[in-house]
Amino acid sequence: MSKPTIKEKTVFDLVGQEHPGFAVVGDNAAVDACRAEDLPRRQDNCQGMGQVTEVDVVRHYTRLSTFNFDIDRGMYPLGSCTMKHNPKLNEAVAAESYWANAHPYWPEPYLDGHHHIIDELRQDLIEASGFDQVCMTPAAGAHGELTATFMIRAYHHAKGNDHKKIILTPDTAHGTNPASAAMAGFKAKQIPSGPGGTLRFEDLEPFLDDKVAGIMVTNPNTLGIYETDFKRIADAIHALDGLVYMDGANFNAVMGIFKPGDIGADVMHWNLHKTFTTPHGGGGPGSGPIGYNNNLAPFAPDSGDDRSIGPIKAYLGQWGMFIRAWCYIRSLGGQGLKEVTEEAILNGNYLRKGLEGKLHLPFPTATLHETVFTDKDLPNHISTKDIAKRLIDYGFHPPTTYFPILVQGALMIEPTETEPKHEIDRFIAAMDSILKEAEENPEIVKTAPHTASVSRVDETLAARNLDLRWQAPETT
Amino acid sequence: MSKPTIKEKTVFDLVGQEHPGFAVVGDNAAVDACRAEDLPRRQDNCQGMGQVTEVDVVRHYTRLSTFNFDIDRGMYPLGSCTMKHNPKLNEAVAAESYWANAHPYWPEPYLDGHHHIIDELRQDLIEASGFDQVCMTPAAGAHGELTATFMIRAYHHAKGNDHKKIILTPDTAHGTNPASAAMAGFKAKQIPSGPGGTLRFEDLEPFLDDKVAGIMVTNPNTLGIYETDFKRIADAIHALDGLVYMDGANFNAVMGIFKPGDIGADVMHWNLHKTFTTPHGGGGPGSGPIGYNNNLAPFAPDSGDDRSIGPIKAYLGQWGMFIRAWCYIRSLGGQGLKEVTEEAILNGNYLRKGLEGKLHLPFPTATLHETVFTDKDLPNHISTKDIAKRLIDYGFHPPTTYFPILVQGALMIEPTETEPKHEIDRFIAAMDSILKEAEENPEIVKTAPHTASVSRVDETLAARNLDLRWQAPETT
Amino acid sequence: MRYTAITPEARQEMLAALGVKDIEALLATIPAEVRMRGELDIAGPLPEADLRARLSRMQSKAPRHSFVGAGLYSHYTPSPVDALAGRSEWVTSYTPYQPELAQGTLVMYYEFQSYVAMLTGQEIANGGMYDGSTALAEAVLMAMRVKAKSDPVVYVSSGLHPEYLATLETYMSFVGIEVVTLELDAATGRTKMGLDKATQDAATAIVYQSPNFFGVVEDMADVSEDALSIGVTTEAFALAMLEPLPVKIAVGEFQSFGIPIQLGGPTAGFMATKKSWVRKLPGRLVGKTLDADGEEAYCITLATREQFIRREKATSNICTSSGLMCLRATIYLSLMGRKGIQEIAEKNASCARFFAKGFEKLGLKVVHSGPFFNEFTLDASAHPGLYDKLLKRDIVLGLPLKDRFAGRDHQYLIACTELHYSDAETILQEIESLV
Amino acid sequence: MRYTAITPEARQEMLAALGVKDIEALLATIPAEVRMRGELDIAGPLPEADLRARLSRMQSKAPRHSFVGAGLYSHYTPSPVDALAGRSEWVTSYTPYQPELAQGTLVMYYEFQSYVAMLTGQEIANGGMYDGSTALAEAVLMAMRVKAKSDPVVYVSSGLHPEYLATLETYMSFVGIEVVTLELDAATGRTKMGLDKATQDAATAIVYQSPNFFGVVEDMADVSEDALSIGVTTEAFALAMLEPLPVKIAVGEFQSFGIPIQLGGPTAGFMATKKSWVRKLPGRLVGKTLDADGEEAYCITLATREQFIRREKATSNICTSSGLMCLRATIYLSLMGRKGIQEIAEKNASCARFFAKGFEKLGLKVVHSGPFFNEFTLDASAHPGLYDKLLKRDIVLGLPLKDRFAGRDHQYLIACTELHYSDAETILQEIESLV
Ligand SMILES: Cc1ncc(COP(=O)(O)O)c(C=O)c1O
Ligand SMILES: Cc1ncc(COP(=O)(O)O)c(C=O)c1O
Repeated sequence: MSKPTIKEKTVFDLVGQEHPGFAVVGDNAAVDACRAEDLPRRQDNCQGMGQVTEVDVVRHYTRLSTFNFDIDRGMYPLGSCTMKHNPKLNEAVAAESYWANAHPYWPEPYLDGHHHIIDELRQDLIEASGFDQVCMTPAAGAHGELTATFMIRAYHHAKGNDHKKIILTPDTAHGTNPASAAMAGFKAKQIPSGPGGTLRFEDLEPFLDDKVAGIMVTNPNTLGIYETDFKRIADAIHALDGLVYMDGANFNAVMGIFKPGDIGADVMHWNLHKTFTTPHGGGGPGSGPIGYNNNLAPFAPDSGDDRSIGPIKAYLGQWGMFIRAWCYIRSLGGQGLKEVTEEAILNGNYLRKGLEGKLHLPFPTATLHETVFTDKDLPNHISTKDIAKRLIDYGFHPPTTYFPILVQGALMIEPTETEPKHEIDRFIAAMDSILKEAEENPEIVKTAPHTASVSRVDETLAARNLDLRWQAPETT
Repeated sequence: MSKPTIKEKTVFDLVGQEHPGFAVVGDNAAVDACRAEDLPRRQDNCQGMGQVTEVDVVRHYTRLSTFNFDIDRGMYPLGSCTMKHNPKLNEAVAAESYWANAHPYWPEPYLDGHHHIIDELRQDLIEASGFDQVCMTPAAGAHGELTATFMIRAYHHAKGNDHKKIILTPDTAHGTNPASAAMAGFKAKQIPSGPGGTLRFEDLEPFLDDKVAGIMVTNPNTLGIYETDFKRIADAIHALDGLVYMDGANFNAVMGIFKPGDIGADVMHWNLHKTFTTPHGGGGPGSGPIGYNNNLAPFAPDSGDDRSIGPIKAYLGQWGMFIRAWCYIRSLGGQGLKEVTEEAILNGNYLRKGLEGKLHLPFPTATLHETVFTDKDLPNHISTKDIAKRLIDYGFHPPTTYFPILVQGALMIEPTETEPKHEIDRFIAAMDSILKEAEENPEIVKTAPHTASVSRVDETLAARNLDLRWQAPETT
Repeated sequence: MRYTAITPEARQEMLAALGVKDIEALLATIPAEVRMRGELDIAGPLPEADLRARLSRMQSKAPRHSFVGAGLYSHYTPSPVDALAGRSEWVTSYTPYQPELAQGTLVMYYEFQSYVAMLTGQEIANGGMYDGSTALAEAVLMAMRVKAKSDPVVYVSSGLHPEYLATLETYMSFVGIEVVTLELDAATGRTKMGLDKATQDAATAIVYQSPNFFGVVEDMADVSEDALSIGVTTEAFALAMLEPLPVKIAVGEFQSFGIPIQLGGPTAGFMATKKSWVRKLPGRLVGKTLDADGEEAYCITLATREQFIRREKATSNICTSSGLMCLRATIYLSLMGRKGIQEIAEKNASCARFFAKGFEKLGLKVVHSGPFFNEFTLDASAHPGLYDKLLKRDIVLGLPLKDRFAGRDHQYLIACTELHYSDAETILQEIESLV
Repeated sequence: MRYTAITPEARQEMLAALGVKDIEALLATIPAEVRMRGELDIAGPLPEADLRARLSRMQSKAPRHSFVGAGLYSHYTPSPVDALAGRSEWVTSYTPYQPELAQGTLVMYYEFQSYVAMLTGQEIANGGMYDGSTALAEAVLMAMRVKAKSDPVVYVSSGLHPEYLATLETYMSFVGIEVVTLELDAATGRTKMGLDKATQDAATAIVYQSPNFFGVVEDMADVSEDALSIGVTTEAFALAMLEPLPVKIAVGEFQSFGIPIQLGGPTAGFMATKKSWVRKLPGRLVGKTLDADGEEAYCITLATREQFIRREKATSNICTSSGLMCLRATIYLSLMGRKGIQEIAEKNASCARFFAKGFEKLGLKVVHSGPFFNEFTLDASAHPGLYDKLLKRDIVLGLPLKDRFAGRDHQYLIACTELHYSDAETILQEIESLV
């Protein structure tokens, strides 16, 4: 992308007041005769909201869209976020009227097809994870975490163990883990990772006491490393009647290789918008079903048991994502899903190999689908942020930066299985060239990007002078 | 648009040979048992044609698309071509399975809906033009011209007037007019326009003799000027038993204002892809129905009369364009179509006003929907081409250039009715700024564009070293 | 694997570069004993044409006419919404943490926030929540932050959508807040605020929905000025026509604005409030700023409230939200404009009255005397079999309330929109013909 | 007017700037006597939802299974084709006369030309024609240019698509070329070339179609090496499986490659030939070149053949052609790849044989002994009522030939594609059950 020769402001800068706006239906005198005279009408003009012509609307949102980077134009190596190819098939199917316009309160048989899809998807998730049951409702991964932490509290409460108030998380955990624990009323305690980037049993031991309600571990973790002590840790937690939550965000390094249910996890969430190719959509929607074992079943939102935590959202879950995930899974089958994992790992390692010895690698341990590098000992005070922004000029989205937090200046890179070799090679070449620039021409790196629709954005200013909405001239 | 940081070559540069390619259906043993053993198989590998992964295909054609300019991103002021907004509604409807997948050889009633639409569209074209009948089949405007010139020859032949071999065209005519006449076996003779940019009766007179089979006149002509002598000219041609063809490419300056059938035209083509918003699609498909009076009816392709010229194309015409044009016409109605004409003329004049006195105007005459300027007396040998290319850097597609041919260095500008005022203002401002650059910084204009996916393209080289296709390494 | 981008040729080169003979060699860190044996028993691969054939075989029919609303409304989506929102630049991009590559999405969020504020009559809004029910739960959690020393109780109108109420109760049960419901007046269908000002002001929050679940527009006259009032709207078109609710926090659904019902998910929840409470808000906020060249630019702001920075101290755990649904609503609102949505709102209200009158002619009764917008509760005891008779004709006469509420045995919740408008007479005649 | 971009505010400013009070003032050049009186009597405006409702009411049903081909074939279009070809950058752009703003379209044409050449086995191809029938007519006009002093006659196989033949006759009647048809051998269904070499070589052109209209694959063994032979292909999948035709000019249809039938238009005609004849070609040609920075670039080339430069001396009058359909075919071929289309071709051929065998078991006969690809002529005299019986079940048993050809009274042209493949047994059983 490059600086657009067309500057596009907000839609409100195009607004007129006299133009009639879009017409959906013509007038029906018989119905209009029943005008709602009994209702008071809003007296303001919706704070100056006006009308834009259809032509301007089409231009505005088409132009704006071109200021975005998207997977369909290039590599989006956001570690942990798993930005993989979003199949066109899924979009076409999900948009079909029968699937898209169904109302959850319609009587059978209008929903037979939908329930059939949901049941198959549930079964497939159970098969892939080794858990006993799945709840489809959570709206995204964090919502799945919340549902699970609610269930964990209900579990302990039912046993009269309300004193179990501690949820342990390694320092590599994603922010949603402690945040979810906190919303469920737990206290989140952070455990330092070992020198290998994994959670070592010995580092955990000091935290083990009767107050521990459970632990939340991402596996493979956010460094892309398999948690080798997972099973042992799980046993120890279980010994305290604690529960083990596995964060399934990295499930594209799990499918067909191991089953979380077999390694001691009691409950886990999926991000259908990561592993199962439903689009990220510039920040959602997602879908975060959870799998769990029978010990937690009574507490599930939809258990029907009086110990159930109750619903965590209205209606049946993110159907629009279910149908996409179903299409993806059926298009691949069990064997295909295993190949996904294998190729995610192949790409992850191939990319790591290409950057090893060029960027500092904080942990020598073998990685699976993603790898974290840092900006340690880069010349001329070039930072992770500088590299990230300069990658934009080479036609790439930046990797995940400064996460996990324990790693100073982290650059977390995940190509995913849907990146072709030639694209990864292009990425490595871009990195080589940027590192050369860092030596010879640091200014160009520090002032990057130079080819995006805007230059480096001043985020501090945004927080200082808060401007969160358009104001109509007359209302200001 | 600006230089893409991603260079994209052809799909053949991504090809692999071992990858299986896209699978549409699985195997069916019972059917595969009937393999065509009786047929010889092609022995070459289709000259090295291979397979590309689905992900690469999506990326390739998405990236390529971003190297195009399109109406949805900005003004496309191509005079005569009428690049107006293409409604999304039309695309959605045309894509519906019932409308899109019908086979012309299906028995009724499967095609009832289609015939209903075609009949309504035909009636609407008749009403808008004042002709007696319409033939829907021609595939584009030029094909409509060809059909009409065929009919004109058949008309004279039926009267034993095979000596009528001359078709007259003004020097402002579009290239397809003489080319169509020639394909029908006529000799095209060119008449000079008068100083006002119109065809004057006195300039026509010397050409009038018994050999004249007819005349082809665009009205309003390609300078955007109404041909004031049209009726008088038509009468004179008719006096010689000649026929009058009106080129309807500028019908968006005609609808609701006058009817070609009323001013002496015998036959005319429409470009549904101009006046009636079916998309240009980077060079088609179009649709070019023709309207004609009863005197020509027996000779029409579908007249059933034994004097018919016969079919000019297989099947029923460009259905995919008919359904779009129908949606457009129904969305507007008769009153709306008249407003289209009015606003096309308003925009055309507003734009002319904005450039008058800045660019040389070869003809002072009042114009309707479009205006032709020239590069006469631009400083520093700046040419029409330079201005056209520099406009790209300001976010506009260039106007039509060097046409009509009689106007030295013509710049033919048509905003169409779907351009908002603010966009036309932006265009005028861009022109002002370019004219300033022409004085102060001619180099930047002469070397433009600077922000497109490529810099100025060497068209001479393309013709000198002809490279019209990819060659597989092995087959070269 | 269908979506692999790695050709067999490339695969070999990559393994060679890694100096391993197969991928198995890259899995060494995973203990043998936890490795999965055998194949995943998951059906597929299905080639595309077969998969689509299978899907069409699964499709059962859809109703010809549905009067079911109850929190999710069938409205017409103009063609440009699908065409524009379907562009891959919107669909396949990530949350805009890197503003330089996401100005499109960021401007959209800014516009969305503006539309929410305009329509709710509030000062500011966030960039969307999962849906209306979780937006409400988060709003009460926000109320706890705003009003640290309040009574641990939230008073909730019985006119609140039952699934919203149940969701709220789940969230509250883990933060020790009691949920107490306020009765409806049987006649008007409006909430009876039986609490004195002091009790109201001391509570963590007071929650009303308007139009409420039974379709009645609340007036909230006796809700205290100083109470932390939260207003819920599930039919967003009501915002275009009715006075904004006099509340401190407004939440609800924008599903009605160009978002297909999709069985109830995904949709677009919204939350709006006063500017001074901005730091207490959950969810994403986009602000206007400048780039290094001093040009207008947009970026996510006040992220210090969010989980990826604040972790357990965050105002919420929400991360992936409902971006694409916010986009659809934003495009919809830009296309329709104020006049456009106000016209639809008027036609919805008229249409509901047309059918209400029509049903009453048939001897059915509108249950509540309180004014309604485009939805009302109908008592069909006059014609017990009607719902089933219509069902045979693939007409769904709204939502039967009997299994959901005591004492509403023969009641149905009926929603009318512009989809019932043009053919209203024909539809009504067909219904009459079956009575 | 719905698609106006001019707000009432803007309209006033513009009129003011022009110093006129209304638009009428801008129409002064149009003589009063020709000005139209009154309103155009054209229905509308219809708001979008009403328009779509009207369209659905117009929709009649579609067949459950159709065996109709006869020049237009129902194949499966993979989802990426629609998704990619639907991008506005392709749909709403113009013919690429300004190469700097059209590199996308230009690269596509270059790829299309390459695919046509590869599949026809020719050296070069143009950027597409309206369709196969006009491509054939233009090919014979090209033959006249190539072969100035030839007998004014073109010999055409009776196996040519009848609508192609009729179109050719129309064009020829205006350039004084006689169209003489060559008989088919009744048994094999192949063309009988009754002409000696000298006659063939002297003719302007000789036209064969293979597979011909009746489905039979021609061998062209006795067509002279030195004659100006033109080969027509309407089912492009045959090109993927069979040896390229030994012809000087190859024309036909790419409709089978991802282009919906659309009642027969628009489709994508193609034309390919030898490099030395490039200057005689009609239509658009895109070539590879360099830009001012020496980077690879593409542009329209040899435009001196075209009407907008050469006018009456042009090789054709064609201007707007079939760009978007060429794009669909190009994306389709890139996605499927050679193995992909060859697999479909095999499955089509097998499927046709499966049904042929099935029909013969029922006593029906395949008329011609010559080999077929995915289409064959069936004699159904054994079961006179079958076609109509199947029609009642919305199965269309191909194209009845009786009204189109003498002596083919009980014959039907049956095309089988991958759409009949997966459920072949079930479909056949249903047919059997009706015999
Ligand atoms: C490791 C991890 N856990 C949890 C989440 C939260 O998932 P979601 O964004 O779907 O709420 C993410 C998403 O970024 C993640 O990467
Ligand atoms: C005046 C005029 N006549 C005829 C044509 C030819 O129409 P088409 O391109 O549809 O064949 C055009 C198109 O550019 C034109 O502008």
